[in-house]
Amino acid sequence: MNTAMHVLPYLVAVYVFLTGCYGLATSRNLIHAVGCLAVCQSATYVLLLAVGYRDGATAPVFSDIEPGSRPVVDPVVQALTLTDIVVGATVTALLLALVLQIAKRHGTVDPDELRELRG
Amino acid sequence: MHHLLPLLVALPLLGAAVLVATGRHLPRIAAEITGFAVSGGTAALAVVLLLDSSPPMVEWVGGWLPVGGESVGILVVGDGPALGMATLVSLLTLAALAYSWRYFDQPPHGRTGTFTALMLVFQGGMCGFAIAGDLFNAFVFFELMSVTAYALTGYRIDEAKAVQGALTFGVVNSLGAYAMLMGIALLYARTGELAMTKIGRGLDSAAGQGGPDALVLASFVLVLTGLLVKAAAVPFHFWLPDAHAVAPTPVCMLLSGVMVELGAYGVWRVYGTVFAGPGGIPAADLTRALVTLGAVTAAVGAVMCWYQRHIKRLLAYSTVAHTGLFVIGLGILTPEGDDGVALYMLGHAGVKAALFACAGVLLDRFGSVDEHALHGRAGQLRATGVMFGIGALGLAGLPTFGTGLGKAITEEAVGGPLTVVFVAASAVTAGAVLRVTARVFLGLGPRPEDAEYETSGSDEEPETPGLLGRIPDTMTIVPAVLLAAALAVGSVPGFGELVARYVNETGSGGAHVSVHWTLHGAVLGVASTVLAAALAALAVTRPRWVAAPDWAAPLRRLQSGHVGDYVAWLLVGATVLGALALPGVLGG
Amino acid sequence: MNRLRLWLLAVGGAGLAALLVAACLDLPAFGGRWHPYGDRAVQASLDRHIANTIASVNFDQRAYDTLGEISILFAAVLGCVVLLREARDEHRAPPEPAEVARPVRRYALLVLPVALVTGLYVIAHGQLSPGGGFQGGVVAATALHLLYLGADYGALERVRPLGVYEASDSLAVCAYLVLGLAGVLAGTAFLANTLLPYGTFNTLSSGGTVPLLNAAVGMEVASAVVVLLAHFLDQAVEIEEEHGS
Amino acid sequence: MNGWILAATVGLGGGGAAALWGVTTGSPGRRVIAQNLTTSAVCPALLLLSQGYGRPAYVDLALLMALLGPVGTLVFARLLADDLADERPSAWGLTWAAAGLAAAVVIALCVAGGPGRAMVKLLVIGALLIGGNVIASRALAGGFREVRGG
Amino acid sequence: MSDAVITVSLLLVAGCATAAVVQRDPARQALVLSVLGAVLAVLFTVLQAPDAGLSQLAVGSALTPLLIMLCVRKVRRRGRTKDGAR
Repeated sequence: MNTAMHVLPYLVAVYVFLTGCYGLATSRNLIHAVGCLAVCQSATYVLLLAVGYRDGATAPVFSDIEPGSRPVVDPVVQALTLTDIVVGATVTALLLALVLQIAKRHGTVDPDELRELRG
Repeated sequence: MHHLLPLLVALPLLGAAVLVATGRHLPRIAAEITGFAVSGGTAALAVVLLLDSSPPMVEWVGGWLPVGGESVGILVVGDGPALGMATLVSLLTLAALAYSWRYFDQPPHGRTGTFTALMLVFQGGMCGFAIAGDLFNAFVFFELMSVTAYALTGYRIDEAKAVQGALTFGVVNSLGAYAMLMGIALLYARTGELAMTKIGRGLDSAAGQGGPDALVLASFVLVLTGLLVKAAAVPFHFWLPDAHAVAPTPVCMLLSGVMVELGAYGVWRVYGTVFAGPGGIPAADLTRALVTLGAVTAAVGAVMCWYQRHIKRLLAYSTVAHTGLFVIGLGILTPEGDDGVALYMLGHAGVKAALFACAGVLLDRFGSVDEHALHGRAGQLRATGVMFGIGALGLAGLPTFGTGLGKAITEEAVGGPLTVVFVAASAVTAGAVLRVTARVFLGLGPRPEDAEYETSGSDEEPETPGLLGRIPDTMTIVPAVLLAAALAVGSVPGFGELVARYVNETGSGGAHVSVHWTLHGAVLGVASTVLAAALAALAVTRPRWVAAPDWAAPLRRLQSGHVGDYVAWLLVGATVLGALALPGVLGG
Repeated sequence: MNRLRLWLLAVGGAGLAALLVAACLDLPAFGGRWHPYGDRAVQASLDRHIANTIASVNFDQRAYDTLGEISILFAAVLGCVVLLREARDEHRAPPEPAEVARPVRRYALLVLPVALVTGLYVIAHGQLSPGGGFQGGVVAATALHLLYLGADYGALERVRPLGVYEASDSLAVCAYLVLGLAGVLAGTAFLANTLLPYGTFNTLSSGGTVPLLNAAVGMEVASAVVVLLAHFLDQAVEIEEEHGS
Repeated sequence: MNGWILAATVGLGGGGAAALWGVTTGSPGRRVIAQNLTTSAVCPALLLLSQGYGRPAYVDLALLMALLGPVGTLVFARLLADDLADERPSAWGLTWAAAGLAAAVVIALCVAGGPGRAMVKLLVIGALLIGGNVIASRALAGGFREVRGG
Repeated sequence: MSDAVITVSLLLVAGCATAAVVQRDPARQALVLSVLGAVLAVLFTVLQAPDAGLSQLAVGSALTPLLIMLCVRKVRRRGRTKDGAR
């Protein structure tokens, strides 16, 4: 295990988060923006699971292995990630519903063309 | 007693689930009574728990009591500030439900209880966030209240502005929440714990003699970004006017009255339990960061508030200005500051909710919330006009309003040149509201000219099935009660002391400070009121003297309604926050 | 593209990137052995005879988080129902039946029951092997939509009484809450898993209330996803705006 | 550590990179085909990983992938039917190569595992994967006529 | 050895995330997102989190693309009827 591997997963999470933010800020289509938000969120999954990983360990699921026979990774971050995935899916759905209504009421999904709510 | 703490969340959720399950067969009145009963029951429970919260309660949900100091469960805290916020949330929800009693637009066909159910879930989410003692749990309830708030903001799908505001709200707040979650993951990596107190201790022991490092700083910045987005501190604030101006009135009462304040409360709670130790962020750095952001927020909020013509948007900016003041008060980290902000929040919740309620009356009576279009048209709404004026005086901090008491104490705690910020921000926001009162209800002055880059409040759909001919009693009584409550917070003898005792018991390690009106505070409160009245008079009689100067135009252009801009500002805000807190990390 | 926004993005992105990269360098090395909470959670799970520690964390140790999670789903579904309702200026137009190639139709109809059974299997084995209410619920709900893919929207609508799914969505949330409140009534704590015997390790009935909470979540998620997709499908397929509005 | 994981790594690296390349470039038809082939690359890798880690429980992931992957492709085939109508994308060579890969992996794992319940599950996954892959390709090459309403 | 497979999955995730942001057309982005979902599921598996992997598969491979594509379809159909009416 070399030093690069010690930080690579964290750096990937940071990179994914910032990339998502970039896409969100420069998006020309609100559906695309919601997709970018989903990308941002996948950074949180990667970070959480990377934090809980343990070298040479396996999942803390004892249906097919004997408890204590092998080292296991951190189950808590997995539960958190699971919750996070649900949250992400629901937020995506809700925001897409709002985008649909914007398409109807404004006749466009380009944020540059939305001319309300200024000043 | 402490076993009942999670019921503050469970009861509203259960009520909502029952309402949705039976929604198809329930007449509207039954659904509203159910919502009322559930919300009221939760409020009663919150009050009972609050009265019992000395010494502070803790509850391990699921009965996972710590063994040898370690637990695997979730901690819920039942101290004064947490239960006080839960009580405020519940009472305000009750008020909002009473306000929307029978008046609100027909619910979707066959889904009678949907609006009430969403309000109940919102209440449950906010209560859950208030009493959370576990950082991830706080994130979950943060998301619950956010998701409900997005849906409620976009409730009127026929309104172009409403759906746009709701989407902006949703994107910016979700991004903030994800930033917060990244911060939580960093903290978990460092300390291996999720309960806030344990994380705090873990940071201290990990730091040893060394003090904080970049990881602590980054997690601090990320977690605070999430909370400050909710609290709408500049430059995270852009979503707030867009969302609060377009949400249905009862929802606005909750959003401006208590949800934004919950963000500031979260900052206080997280800093106090997680980052206050020697391994966290030094107090001087937090003070620098929060006071700077708070002062800028108050200034920007006040200036933007003054130049609005959309009345609900004007009120939303005044919320921005006032949260800036809260953030300053919390940032100085003294028991007096905490007490003052607690009282200020209580008074502000009453006043702001009442003002939004009055704006809702205008919307439903005239189908417009535009100051220019309504000029002189609302003369016959005498009661609403009087309440609008009284609310303005409350915003200015006139003795003996709760806002006045809270502001006086906070000003005294902050001291120095920042007093000017307090007086000016409250005077300008109150002046703007008084100006609206004078123009809309009294018809004073000439009709103002339209500016180029602004949001008009004309052509809005009323929230009732049609324009109201006469105003229902509930829509008058609710703001009156709210204003009376705001007045009571500052004038009932001993109430301030009581609040201070609850706050200090948790916040400052039992150091009790005395809280009461002082001559100095009262004079400053009267001064802001006079200043507000003068500004309003000037605006009405000599509109050109106080018209938007050239330097305000770029500030208004920043509020572009473009979600990409807001995201970029969010990143800048996180960077600024990091830069402001950096010296302590470098020095340590 | 707005120049100011790009500048802001560059400044904010660079600042945040620098901060986060510095933080990453301070993080414990990837794959470290030190996970105090995780080790305690594994032990607690084994003490309660739950083979899948993640299920134990989700439905027992941190069941309160899961309550928040299903409430978020519940609220989001409620929100979508409200946001995607038929507006005043819209009407429904029945969709034309779709023309689907026969092999595709056969495949969809064949896989539908398999996917449904898989979903139920994933839910039922939640506390034993990887899976659980959420994962299985989504699979079961997705399976139902093979009818839309393999046949047409009309076929899906016939097997999808939306009211039933909406009711079961909220009833599942009720069930979760009532199971939690039972702990308070029994004098222990909200969502306490002390009411039922823990059973034999690695069997379907092990873990006290965990299988019940798991089932409630499965039911909630499956119904919620069906309702959610129903409203999106209605919008995409059926609801049309009045012309000239 | 062991050959199974090595095989999975190679499969993932090659298949994943190819799929990513295909899905980001070229015509819509090519992109959908690449999306379909992701299933064929990822699902065998998941099976190999399960064997490599010595965890039969991980096979459920491959099962779900074999079930839902083609469903996802059908979604695109259906909702992009208008875009794909002119193109009628098809890559039968690739499809059958992917099917062959899946079959090879399943057979190898069956041989390694020996008969039993696990073998039945593997065979079901193999059947679902290959069937789904072929049907999804069929659907892309004109399985859905353009429909105005539905 | 497990490092190699983790590295490959991480790089694939980073690549897919970049692609998902760079694809400006929502329908094309939905395709990339579904690939991202599958790759994330693999990453979760090699990080020994099969539960999270299962839910990512369930959500990412069919549900999210379906939601996005339905949204795209509605927006396009709207655009078409509006254009037709003009």
